Amino acid sequence: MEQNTLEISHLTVSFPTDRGGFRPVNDVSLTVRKGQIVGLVGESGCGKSMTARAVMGLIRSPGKVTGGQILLEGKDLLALNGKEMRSLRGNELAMVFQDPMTSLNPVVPVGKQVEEAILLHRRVSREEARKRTLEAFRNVGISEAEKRSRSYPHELSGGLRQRVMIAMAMVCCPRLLIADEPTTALDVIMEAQILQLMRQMRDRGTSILFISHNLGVIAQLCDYTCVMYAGRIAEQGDTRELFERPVHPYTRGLLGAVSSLDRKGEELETIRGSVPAPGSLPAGCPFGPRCGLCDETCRGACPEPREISPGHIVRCFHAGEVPV
Amino acid sequence: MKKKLLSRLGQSLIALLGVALLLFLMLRVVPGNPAAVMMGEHGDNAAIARMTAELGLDQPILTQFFRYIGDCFTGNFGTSYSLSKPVAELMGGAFLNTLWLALAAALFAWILGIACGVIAAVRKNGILDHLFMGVSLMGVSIPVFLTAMILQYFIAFRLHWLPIAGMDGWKSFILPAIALGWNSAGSVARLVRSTLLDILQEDYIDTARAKGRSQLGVLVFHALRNAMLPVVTMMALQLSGLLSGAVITETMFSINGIGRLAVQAISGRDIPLLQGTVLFSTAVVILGNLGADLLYTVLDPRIRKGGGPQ
Amino acid sequence: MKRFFAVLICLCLLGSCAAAAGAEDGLLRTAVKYDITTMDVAKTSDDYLIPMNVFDRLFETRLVNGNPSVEKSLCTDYTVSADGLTYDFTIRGGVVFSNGSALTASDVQYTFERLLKINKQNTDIAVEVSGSDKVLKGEAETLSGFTVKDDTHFSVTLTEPNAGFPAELSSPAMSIVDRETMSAGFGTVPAETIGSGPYVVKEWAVNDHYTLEYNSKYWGTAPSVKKLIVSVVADDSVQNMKFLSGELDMIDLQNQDSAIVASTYKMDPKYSSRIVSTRKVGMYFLALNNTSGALSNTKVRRAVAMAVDVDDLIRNLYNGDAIRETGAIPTGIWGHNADLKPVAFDPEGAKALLKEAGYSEGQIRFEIALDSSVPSTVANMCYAVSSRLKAVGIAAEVKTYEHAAWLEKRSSGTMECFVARWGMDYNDPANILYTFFGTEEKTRQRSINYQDKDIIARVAKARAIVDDSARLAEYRALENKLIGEDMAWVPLLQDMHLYCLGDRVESFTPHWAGFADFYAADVVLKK
Amino acid sequence: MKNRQKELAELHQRRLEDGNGPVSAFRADLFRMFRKNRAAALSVLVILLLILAAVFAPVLTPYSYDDMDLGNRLSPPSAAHLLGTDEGGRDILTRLLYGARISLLIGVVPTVVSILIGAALGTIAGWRGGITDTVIMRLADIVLAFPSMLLAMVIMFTLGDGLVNVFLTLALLNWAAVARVVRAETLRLKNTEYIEAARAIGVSGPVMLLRHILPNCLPTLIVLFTLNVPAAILTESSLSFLGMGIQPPSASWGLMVNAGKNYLYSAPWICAAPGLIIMVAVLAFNFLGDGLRDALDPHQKNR
Repeated sequence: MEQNTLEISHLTVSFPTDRGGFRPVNDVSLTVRKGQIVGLVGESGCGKSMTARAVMGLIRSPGKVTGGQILLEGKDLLALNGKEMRSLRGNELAMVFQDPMTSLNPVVPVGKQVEEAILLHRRVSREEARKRTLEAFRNVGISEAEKRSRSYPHELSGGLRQRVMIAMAMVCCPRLLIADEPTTALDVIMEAQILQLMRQMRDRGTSILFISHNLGVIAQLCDYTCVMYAGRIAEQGDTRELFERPVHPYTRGLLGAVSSLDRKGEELETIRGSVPAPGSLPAGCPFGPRCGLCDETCRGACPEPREISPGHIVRCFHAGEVPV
Repeated sequence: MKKKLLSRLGQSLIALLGVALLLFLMLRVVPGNPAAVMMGEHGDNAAIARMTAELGLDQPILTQFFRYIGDCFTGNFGTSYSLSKPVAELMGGAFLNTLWLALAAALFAWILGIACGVIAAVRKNGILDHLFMGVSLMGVSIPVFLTAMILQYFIAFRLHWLPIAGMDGWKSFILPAIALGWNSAGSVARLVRSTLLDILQEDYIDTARAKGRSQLGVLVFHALRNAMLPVVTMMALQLSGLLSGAVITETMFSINGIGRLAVQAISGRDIPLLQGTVLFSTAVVILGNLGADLLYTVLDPRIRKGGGPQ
Repeated sequence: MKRFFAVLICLCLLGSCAAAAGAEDGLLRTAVKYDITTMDVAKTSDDYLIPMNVFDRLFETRLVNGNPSVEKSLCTDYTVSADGLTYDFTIRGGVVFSNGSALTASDVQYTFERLLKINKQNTDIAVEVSGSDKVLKGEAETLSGFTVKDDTHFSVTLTEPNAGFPAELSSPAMSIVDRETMSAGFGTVPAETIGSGPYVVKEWAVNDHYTLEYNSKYWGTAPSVKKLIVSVVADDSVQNMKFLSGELDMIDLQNQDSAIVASTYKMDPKYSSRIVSTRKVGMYFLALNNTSGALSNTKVRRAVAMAVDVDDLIRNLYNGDAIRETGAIPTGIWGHNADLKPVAFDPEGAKALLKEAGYSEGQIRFEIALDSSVPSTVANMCYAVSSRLKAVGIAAEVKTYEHAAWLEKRSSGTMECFVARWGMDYNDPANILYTFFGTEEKTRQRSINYQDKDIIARVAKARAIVDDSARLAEYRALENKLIGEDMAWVPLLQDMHLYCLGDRVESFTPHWAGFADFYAADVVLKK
Repeated sequence: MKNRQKELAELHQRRLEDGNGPVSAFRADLFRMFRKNRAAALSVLVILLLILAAVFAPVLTPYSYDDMDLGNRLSPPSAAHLLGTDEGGRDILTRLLYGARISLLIGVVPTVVSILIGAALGTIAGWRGGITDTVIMRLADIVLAFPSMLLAMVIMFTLGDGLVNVFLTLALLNWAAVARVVRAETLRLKNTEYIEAARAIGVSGPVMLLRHILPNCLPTLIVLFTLNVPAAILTESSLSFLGMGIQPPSASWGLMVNAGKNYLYSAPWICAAPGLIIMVAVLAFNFLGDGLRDALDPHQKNR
């Protein structure tokens, strides 16, 4: 069958601190097929951004990848040296960040910053790079591309700036686009436009790893979704099936906390307790203390991922059971 | 932009006038009658009185003031009391030496300062970081005349690498530049380091790396360009400070600069020379500050279009 | 980063050969702490080097076996009239200035008149010629007392007889200038400063250096030094380094601390044999304002004298290079009284005298005013005096004044106590006694404020005594009264002027009075 | 801002559990800074030692600072004189201890005065803008433009030497730079949201400056303080070089370094002792400044 764009298996990232190390990403495995949008969702601090940065090789010291494998179309990124990795970044593999206000260099015109991405990976003249930049601007729906490319980041709106970021990422037609909460800082209308853009890119064959804490966005956009909790993927599966038949108590809790039109007037469920501090994870299943079904086995060991139905994997001994 | 420039120039002129006024008042308050100083040990009171009249110091304050302001505007500061040479000629020669010394010191300070600052930031908390920051603190904590003396003794006297003092050829400006520049190098290094450390945390650095830029590429094209903004302002201020004369370095290295001339003028109560040197170096400093502000607006587009902090 | 340091290192090595610049023969390189302010002797009483080397005088004073003697220079012969008022001079013929213009008697007259017309400095000798008051007031263009007979003969009539007149004519102030080619730039522009002496001024870069070169038209014997470069080096240690590394051929050790001179030069065999020392004819004294508070009491002034240990100062601050002074006429000057006994150092006696004068412990308070621009040895002297006086119960605090402020306070006559030095300009007691005790205004302006009016009158009149032995007896009597009895000031010491010669200098004879300025013609270079 | 809030909460929590009262943000930062930043802690110790040496100088040494023993001038360190004697035969260790009094005062007092003046004028200029801003800033330009050594000389000549005049001179020299920095900071703060919010709920001018603007300038002011204190000590030694500032027989570090300059190669200990102490003081104040700034500057990402 066709080559998967991205295969992450047993990825682990650890940070040494004076109170013993901690692992923001702990034994994570997921796959992104070609032309598929995979969602990575979870509360802030669950490790979803760290996973994205691990793929891009942008982990800042003192943290480093201490285990697992990341295959981009069969190539193991962790085995590459700095130079080889650099030739991939922005070329085969691209990323868009959360806050467009601060993600662009304030003293360089936006057009120049996109040209830079081209000139880094394509041996073309400056003139050609300019032409491609304007074309990229038009692709992402930026009107008056010529005038916009000469202006500075602080002269553009949030939405426009995010479009520039996407243009910058897409200009070298990367195999995989990682989007780290691209719409969080935007208003609803901008958000819809950006999501529409993402769908168009997917239709043109780009695989996307979409990171967000907003379940609504994930539901609209993603084909396949992984729910992360405390550095591990609690449950992953086809988006529709996951939203309709969540089996992991955490996923259920999350969905219960989302208000939606068809459940008007019902009490919103909340998950008791709070996310454990990075360094002090409880023994056994990390969600144990907050889980209604928690028992001896849960406290004993951390559940291994089980495939309860094709493509639907969950880390829970009591998956699917309903608390009494 | 034009309007802002004009208002800044106007304000600089007012500041210059303020300095001229302050100087005039000071000279009336400072004890020691210029005529008496000129006559020296042997002068008797009769000769001093005659000299005072000759210099016009016995006229009412107001007439002296208007004559003084007239001189300031027409730029003729007359002839120096003690050296009986035209002040403009004395200052011309002296400023050239100060200019060479200032440029040499600035060049040394900036090259060393930026290099150390960048390395210290990149190797944060490494050996080089502590070494460079320690050396820059040393620069701040040793008086200039001591640094000068140590340099002269070891490099010039013991090793004969460079001339001890004097102004023959460019080689005699190396040691003074190091002595004078070390202090400025220290502050540049510290500023570059702290600004760079701030900027390396910014998101657009991640964007640049995500684009495939190498660590060096990120540093030079993105980080340094932004880190330079406050640093360039500090450098402009430092340069204008250096241009107004470095009395101690000039004295230690026997360089006939504006600073030494000014100190000689005030000790000898040589009013025309003092007016000339002070107004000249003040004008240089004010132009320096003006230059620093303009440079900042040119470099930082965020300010160029909008109002922004002045 | 490594590349950067490599470049810097080889850059320096490249420069190493140039540092010790080779010196061509006939060149003498010296240094001074402060630059001169003018080359015109009519406008300065400090910068004498150029007047002494670029101009001639009628007479020159030279040391002959240790004593100053007045020798003829431009003047070949002179006679004095019986009443001591009129001098007939004959001057050397055929002498020309460096620009070829002839030096004649009318130039000598012009020199006297020019001093009076400018009337800034050094007029006290020209004033003695009769008719000078009219010229000063501008009522007359020429001096009535000056008559030119022909190019080489003229006579001068004084307002009152003054046996020291020839000695006065040897002081730098009386340098002969040329009437015909005098121009506005004289004294500031090297090319326009024309003299008849052994050297001409080649260039003067303010605050940097000035250069003198041999005057080919000089009438006298050609000196060994053909070119003199005097560079301005403000810092003493830098001067030391330049001398020790061969960049200077001679160094003036006057401003250095005697301990440094001892450790750097005296202890080093290479230099100890090359030190030249000469008497600085003049004296340091502790001036006491005779009208301020307790100091107006003679007993208190004597107690102060007894409390100060001058020998300790000489031994420790001058490393022995000074001799004690006992009166008001310094050693080496005609009229010095060698058998005046110094006041013994006796703190207990001083305390008793203070009690006797009615002052209890700590009741006397006054301020020792220190000029911040004096050498460190003089400053240390002030602090030493202050702590000695504290030991006997006199609270004498040292307060430092900036030079100009110090001058103003002293000239106002209100300065209570200070350490000062008077250097003799010419070999005659009047040069010091008249300056400090000649008139009430003069003694007030020097903050001495001596009160005995008829002694002041006698000092003024003493100058006119023609007969040397009578004048000597009068000066001796005056000195005994002024210092012996009234202790108008506390005589301290006369220091020596030390120089060290470089490898290229054979010998050097300093100025007879120990001036820092010297005759370049008196330096002999090794062949 | 987020992680600091969390840390505060954490500390707050721990304090509540063991029965103490709520912890103020300020003290929590200091507490945390000292635990984390050993260099800052060490520098506080060094500064305390210097202050103690200054206060207990008479007890620590038999000599007085102006005892002159002309007999053994420039003698090397010996049993009688632990750090040797200077050119006037005075004991260097004694002068160092007494000098600490003057030098620390010279370092601290004018700096505090200049920061108070500078901060006041700076905030007013920044906040009020318009004419007041121009007048204050032009005054600052004049003081900044005037060559500092000359300004110092004129003041010292007019008022004469002495400690108070040195204070005045240094304060006059430094206030302008402080005012300029504080003004820039006030301008920056003026258009931050929370200041507009405070303005929206009707907070009056003076209260605004005292409650909102100044506390936020605190980190900058502290850094200025720790930079200007050593700079003031050094400026005093430059003043001595030009013949002003503190005059013997009283002692200050700057004066001693300058006096020892000429003996650097025949009696290096005269310069070495005060030179080292100045360096120690400068390092101590700088590390303390860095530590305080990191601790108090909320949006300071950890270095």
